[in-house]
Amino acid sequence: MNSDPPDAAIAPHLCSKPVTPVLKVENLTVYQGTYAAVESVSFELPAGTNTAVVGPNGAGKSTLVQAILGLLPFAAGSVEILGCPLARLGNLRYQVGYIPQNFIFDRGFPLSVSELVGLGWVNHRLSNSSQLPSFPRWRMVLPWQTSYRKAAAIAQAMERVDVYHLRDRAIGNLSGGQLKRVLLAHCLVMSRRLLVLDEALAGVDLQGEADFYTLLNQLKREHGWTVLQVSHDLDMVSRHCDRVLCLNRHLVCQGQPEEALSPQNLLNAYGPSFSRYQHQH
Amino acid sequence: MNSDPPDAAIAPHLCSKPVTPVLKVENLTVYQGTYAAVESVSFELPAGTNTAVVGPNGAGKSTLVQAILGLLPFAAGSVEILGCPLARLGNLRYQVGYIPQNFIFDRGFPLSVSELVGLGWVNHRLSNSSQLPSFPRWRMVLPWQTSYRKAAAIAQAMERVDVYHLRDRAIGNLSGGQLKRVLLAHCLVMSRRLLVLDEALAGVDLQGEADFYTLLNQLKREHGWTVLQVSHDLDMVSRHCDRVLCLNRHLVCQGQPEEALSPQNLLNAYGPSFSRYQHQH
Amino acid sequence: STSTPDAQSQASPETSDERLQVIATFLPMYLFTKAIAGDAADVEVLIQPGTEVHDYQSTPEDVRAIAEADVLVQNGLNMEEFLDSTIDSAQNSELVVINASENIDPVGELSPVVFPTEESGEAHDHGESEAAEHSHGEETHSHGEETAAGEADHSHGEETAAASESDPDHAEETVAAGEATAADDHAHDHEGESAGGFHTHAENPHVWLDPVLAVRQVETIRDGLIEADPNNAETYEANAAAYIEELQALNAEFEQRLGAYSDRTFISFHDAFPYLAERYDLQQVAIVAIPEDSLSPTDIQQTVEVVKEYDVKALFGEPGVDNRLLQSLSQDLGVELQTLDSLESGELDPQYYFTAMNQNLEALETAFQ
Amino acid sequence: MQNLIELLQFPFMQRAIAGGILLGLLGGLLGCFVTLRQLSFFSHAVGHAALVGIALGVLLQLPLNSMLLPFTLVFGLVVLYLIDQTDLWSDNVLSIVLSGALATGVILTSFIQGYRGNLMGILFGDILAINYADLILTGLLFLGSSIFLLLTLDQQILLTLNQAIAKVQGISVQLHRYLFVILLSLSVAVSIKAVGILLVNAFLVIPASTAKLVSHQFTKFLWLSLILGVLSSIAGMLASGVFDFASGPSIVLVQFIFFLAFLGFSKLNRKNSETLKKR
Amino acid sequence: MQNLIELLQFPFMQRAIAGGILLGLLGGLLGCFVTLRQLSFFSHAVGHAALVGIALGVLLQLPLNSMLLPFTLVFGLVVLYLIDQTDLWSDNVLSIVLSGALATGVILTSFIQGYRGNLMGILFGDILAINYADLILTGLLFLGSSIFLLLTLDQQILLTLNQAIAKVQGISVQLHRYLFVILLSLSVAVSIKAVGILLVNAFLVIPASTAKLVSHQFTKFLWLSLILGVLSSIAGMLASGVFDFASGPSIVLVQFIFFLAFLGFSKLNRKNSETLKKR
Ligand SMILES: Nc1ncnc2c1ncn2[C@@H]1O[C@H](COP(=O)(O)OP(=O)(O)OP(=O)(O)O)[C@@H](O)[C@H]1O
Ligand SMILES: Nc1ncnc2c1ncn2[C@@H]1O[C@H](COP(=O)(O)OP(=O)(O)OP(=O)(O)O)[C@@H](O)[C@H]1O
Ligand SMILES: [Mg+2]
Ligand SMILES: [Mg+2]
Ligand SMILES: [Zn+2]
Repeated sequence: MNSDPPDAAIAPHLCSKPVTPVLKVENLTVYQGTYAAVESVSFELPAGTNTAVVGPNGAGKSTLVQAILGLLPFAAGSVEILGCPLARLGNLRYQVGYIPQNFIFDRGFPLSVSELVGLGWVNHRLSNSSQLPSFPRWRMVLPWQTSYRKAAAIAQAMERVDVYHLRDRAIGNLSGGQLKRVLLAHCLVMSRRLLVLDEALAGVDLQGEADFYTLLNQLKREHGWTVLQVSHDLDMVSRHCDRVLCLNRHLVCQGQPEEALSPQNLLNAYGPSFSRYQHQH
Repeated sequence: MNSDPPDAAIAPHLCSKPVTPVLKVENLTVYQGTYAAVESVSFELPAGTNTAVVGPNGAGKSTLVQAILGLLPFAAGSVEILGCPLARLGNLRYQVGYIPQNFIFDRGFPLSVSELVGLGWVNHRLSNSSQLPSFPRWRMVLPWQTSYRKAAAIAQAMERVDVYHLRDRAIGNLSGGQLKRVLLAHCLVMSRRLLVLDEALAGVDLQGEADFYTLLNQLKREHGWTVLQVSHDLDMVSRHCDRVLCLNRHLVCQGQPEEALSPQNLLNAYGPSFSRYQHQH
Repeated sequence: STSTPDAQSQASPETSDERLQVIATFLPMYLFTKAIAGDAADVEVLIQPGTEVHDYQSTPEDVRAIAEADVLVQNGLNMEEFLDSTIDSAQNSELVVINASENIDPVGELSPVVFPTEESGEAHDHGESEAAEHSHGEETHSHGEETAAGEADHSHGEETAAASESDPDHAEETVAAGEATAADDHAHDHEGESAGGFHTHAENPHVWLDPVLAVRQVETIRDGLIEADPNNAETYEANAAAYIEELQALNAEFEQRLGAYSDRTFISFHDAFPYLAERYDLQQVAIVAIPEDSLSPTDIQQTVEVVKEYDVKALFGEPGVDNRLLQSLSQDLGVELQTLDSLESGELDPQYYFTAMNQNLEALETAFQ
Repeated sequence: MQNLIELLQFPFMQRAIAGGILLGLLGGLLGCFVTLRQLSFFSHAVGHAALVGIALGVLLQLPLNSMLLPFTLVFGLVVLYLIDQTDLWSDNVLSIVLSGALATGVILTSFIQGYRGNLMGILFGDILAINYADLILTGLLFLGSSIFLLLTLDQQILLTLNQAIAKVQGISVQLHRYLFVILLSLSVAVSIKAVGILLVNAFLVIPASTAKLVSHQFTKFLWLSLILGVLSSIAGMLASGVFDFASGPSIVLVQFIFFLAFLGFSKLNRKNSETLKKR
Repeated sequence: MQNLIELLQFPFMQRAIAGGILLGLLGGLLGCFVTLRQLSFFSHAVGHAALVGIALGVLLQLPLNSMLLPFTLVFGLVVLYLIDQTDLWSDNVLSIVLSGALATGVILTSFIQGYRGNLMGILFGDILAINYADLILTGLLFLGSSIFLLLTLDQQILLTLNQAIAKVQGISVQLHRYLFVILLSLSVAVSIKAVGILLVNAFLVIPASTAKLVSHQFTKFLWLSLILGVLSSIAGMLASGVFDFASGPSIVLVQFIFFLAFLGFSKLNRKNSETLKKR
């Protein structure tokens, strides 16, 4: 099974063409204050790939990701998700999942884990959860009609990242890694076309990390999910990702992990002093 | 040079005996709400060692560390730092450096990087910065008398973690990894006897991580710093740490990395499903 | 839940005994009403003296008292405007509201809070400034009448007539002056109107501080009580007559003792004494209109100039209020700080009116000496 | 007791209780988001700042009652705009705009000719003076708010929790925030005139905060906040009847007592379980 | 102009300007921490809640002036205690305690029989009414605060930024927080009587917030806050002399204008550099 064509058919979106990259970034330039944190970056993500963005601290990885998602305005360039310019994405937006690098929230927020995961669910006629049988398409969907499907999806998502036992816990009472896992569950609760993870696995333990990569692999292969992730763990990246983008304000290189993470490319991305790391490894 | 005996001599602290472990934890039990997150944990850290605490998410690592530092009350047990019970540590407290797992702060806080690093400096008569010549001990130290030493120490600390170019930046404008580095500089600005790092290197890039381990190694050997760090990166831990504590509410095992991180011990710490990770590796 | 007029009409006869139940809104009204009613009726005060009027929040007993009362005595002139909805809420259709100021011509214009420097020479000629006040007063008043149509339907003519009856000389002067200045002050009048378009306290309500107008208020209250409770008419007449006599004696005392002074300018903190000033040809200079007002430097500069020009001997604060402005001014200028009681709080004894007013008289005397 | 039963037969008392219940519901509902979005002082600030609206109304010869609502709206929008444009905390912005507006109001009033008494009178409503029109308005507002907020509950929660995630999920964050502030301004304008600034502020803040103390789930939080709002209104009105206290403040006092009780209870609970575990 | 020069010769004007400068310094200094610790509504809330203190004073027949200070202190400590004990935001707690205290105050006043005087009058100071004693007190307070805060500046910043790190560095976080609130309460008590609640709140919040808008360094922030406090006092007093506006509100208005100007400036700056870069 590949990237779900039916979805596009149900949603006769003006801008979705039959074979488009899930994400197309062209010549993107983004400012943080007065500093050009990302300069003329262009790349494409085909459906069903797992792409990593790597680069040193302050390289503009988070900036890039935020600009792609419309969280930061960009000074130049264009971004198309699912073939649509950002502003016209409309209802398709819920097909994008995002985990920010820092999830800042009020520790006293009265919200349980299962509620937070449930917030990722969008009660939309077009929602075509790949985990559950899709229901007839011509019917109006009212909130209560999906509630059993929603509950099942929430439970499944929590089990996938092993936080089911925390379901009634307030989100303010979680450990750092548990919170990250819950945010992952939030993204997994319904079918997405694009998952954007900004260091989502930093702070998750080894087991969780391994499990999650396995899961991503499965979702990617079976349901055509596309993943764009920022990571500092080059080992994991080279083991699990299909493509790597090396960023240091500019796009230094992109390609298969083996080539993109070659010592020479890393040297370009991380600067001349990077050799030290290479020695120790 | 080993653990600075002069310090103990200048500070005729009642509880500092000639050869004490830097940290001694006995039978510690800590509750998070009504949940016993840490139960009867005992261990000692000799001076000049680098010890890692590992364990799955929610194992109680952060809880343990916070209880040791007096940030969480503990239900049973005792903690001695530099031979002193926590409450009587008094002026020696500034000899402990700490980086929390989540550094939560107001993004609009008007504070520059160099100011934040400078906040780690304590203008204390007993402060015996090992990086700079110690000054006569019988003189009262007024703020301005140390200012040049302070400025030099701040610059040095920032250079060590490669954030000197960010010195005038507001801390709210840093990227995630840059902030972590700045916090490291905050801890490095003066000589410490104990450094407690709660996932301080998560989010720091490869180069920064490698540099920092090198630095720690040097400080440990040359100035007798003692390090207690929480980490999920078992590779780095086994490469750089002297000892490992495996925690999962209880202390599952402790010892040299090779033995403590043996598959059997990891299985005990991370639970039966951990085998999956072992396979992939 | 349905509205239950039945419940209420059952409740009222049950709880009210044979005596007339009267509620007075605040202290001066209570003093007058109590003096008239004596023991013939039950008189209660709604706002306990000392309560900041705007901190007032009613208790169920308060509203119930209104619901079951026969008569409510209020000062009027928007003094109790904030009570209107509470009174409505009590839904007492039989309640007789006595508006004690209904026969009184209110002052709508400000006292010379801001005392124009260039005119300060003419200010001795109080006739003119008084006339100006009157013309504004009428303007505002007539406007007020249009809107407050329902309750007090007395024609304007009658009112002024009543006013001139009790104090013929003064009324003549008033009317004449009003005519004289009506044209000159045309522009200003419009401003007066704009203030009149706003119906909160557009008129100065401190009527009770003039003993003569107090007599008028007592008469109004008396008539109202008699109408509501004809059985006790004689008692009310007698009590009122006695009280009015005392008021007139007070008036005489004021006239006699204040008449001795030539410079009769006094400085009060807020604009509470325009009626008193008008009655006895005094010149009140108020620093602010209402106590909550903030000051501009010119306000104080002009106050200082007035003090110097008229050689004022005292500044007047209010009892119980620690007025820092007056304190520091009195220190700067080397004049005494006295208190002038506006009777908005004090003891619940009809005689308190005289005690307080006599103290006010003494205080004024020291200022004029 | 006897007395209380008698009092309850008066229509003013029935209206006040009905008003208290409606306000308890409205306040409890909006309060959930008011406390979480750090708008606790919104109603209080609006109440004070209204002076500028009132003074303008007088100067422009507009009817005063018609000034409160537009002013409240404008105030809300300005505050929200400044919060968006700066790094400052909401309470900080509220405080600044409050001061600025109040100062402007004071200066404007000095241009009003004639004796003016206390212009703020309009803000000092009294729950015992509530009338049917107020009741109906409040009821309608509650209906409207609950329909709006419950239909968009997930969106509201998510955007309160974290705006970035909410935006990515396709929620029109700005639209929802502005709509909420408009709703809040409407409610404040309507209820300040009816019951006064003290009570409005308390209804919006105390029941929700009390519920927050003990809730780990949003749905529980919401229900508890509504229930506490209603309960404290009823209890407060009854207490004010029994002890002959002013009704508005009695309700607030009951809310405050609930708050302290829940706080003590949650502390005690934790203490207990800790000592239990220690053995 | 002529008039202004005349005005400046009056002692009340000189005192007011001196008072404005002192308050600008005191407010600017304390305000730096007030805004960062989310206590923007502290002075405002204390001002209202003082009703309960004053009413108690009347009931217990204590001199009123002596009640304000202890009450302010108690209020501050209660607020701080509740902030410590709960997960609630500071503004939330302030709002709750304000409502509770005000309600208690209103109920208490109903027990006062025949008290003569205006209960809240004690809070309505006016900067033109400031006297030498006030000046000296404010001056002393500024001196004391600056010595205390500057000597412990590093600790204050660190504990405001992150309490965990501050604690580990051996800073007595609780002690410092309580000391600060005591200092703040003292300042509020002294200056509310001198210049009134509107002005105190504005001095504590607006200059510091304005400085925060454009500062990336704490030292700059502190200096700018002090300078803005002093400048707006002087400019406000002069403006009030020239235009014959009430003095207190004029100062607040000048502060507010500074705030807007700095905001506009910082926005413009960013816009400009962005468009520059775009080309
Ligand atoms: N208030 C609370 N009530 C109940 N349980 C809590 C509370 N706070 C934390 N916990 C639980 O305590 C446990 C220990 O948390 P801790 O933060 O120490 O974990 P950790 O080992 O640091 O995990 P991580 O690797 O994710 O950082 C977790 O299971 C967490 O869910
Ligand atoms: N407001 C700002 N003004 C100036 N520079 C800024 C501002 N905000 C961020 N920056 C800079 O923009 C750059 C990009 O930041 P970004 O968060 O995208 O880095 P990153 O690649 O995600 O780094 P990390 O690996 O540390 O997360 C950084 O150098 C940061 O210092
Ligand atoms: Mg980043
Ligand atoms: Mg942790
Ligand atoms: Zn207020």
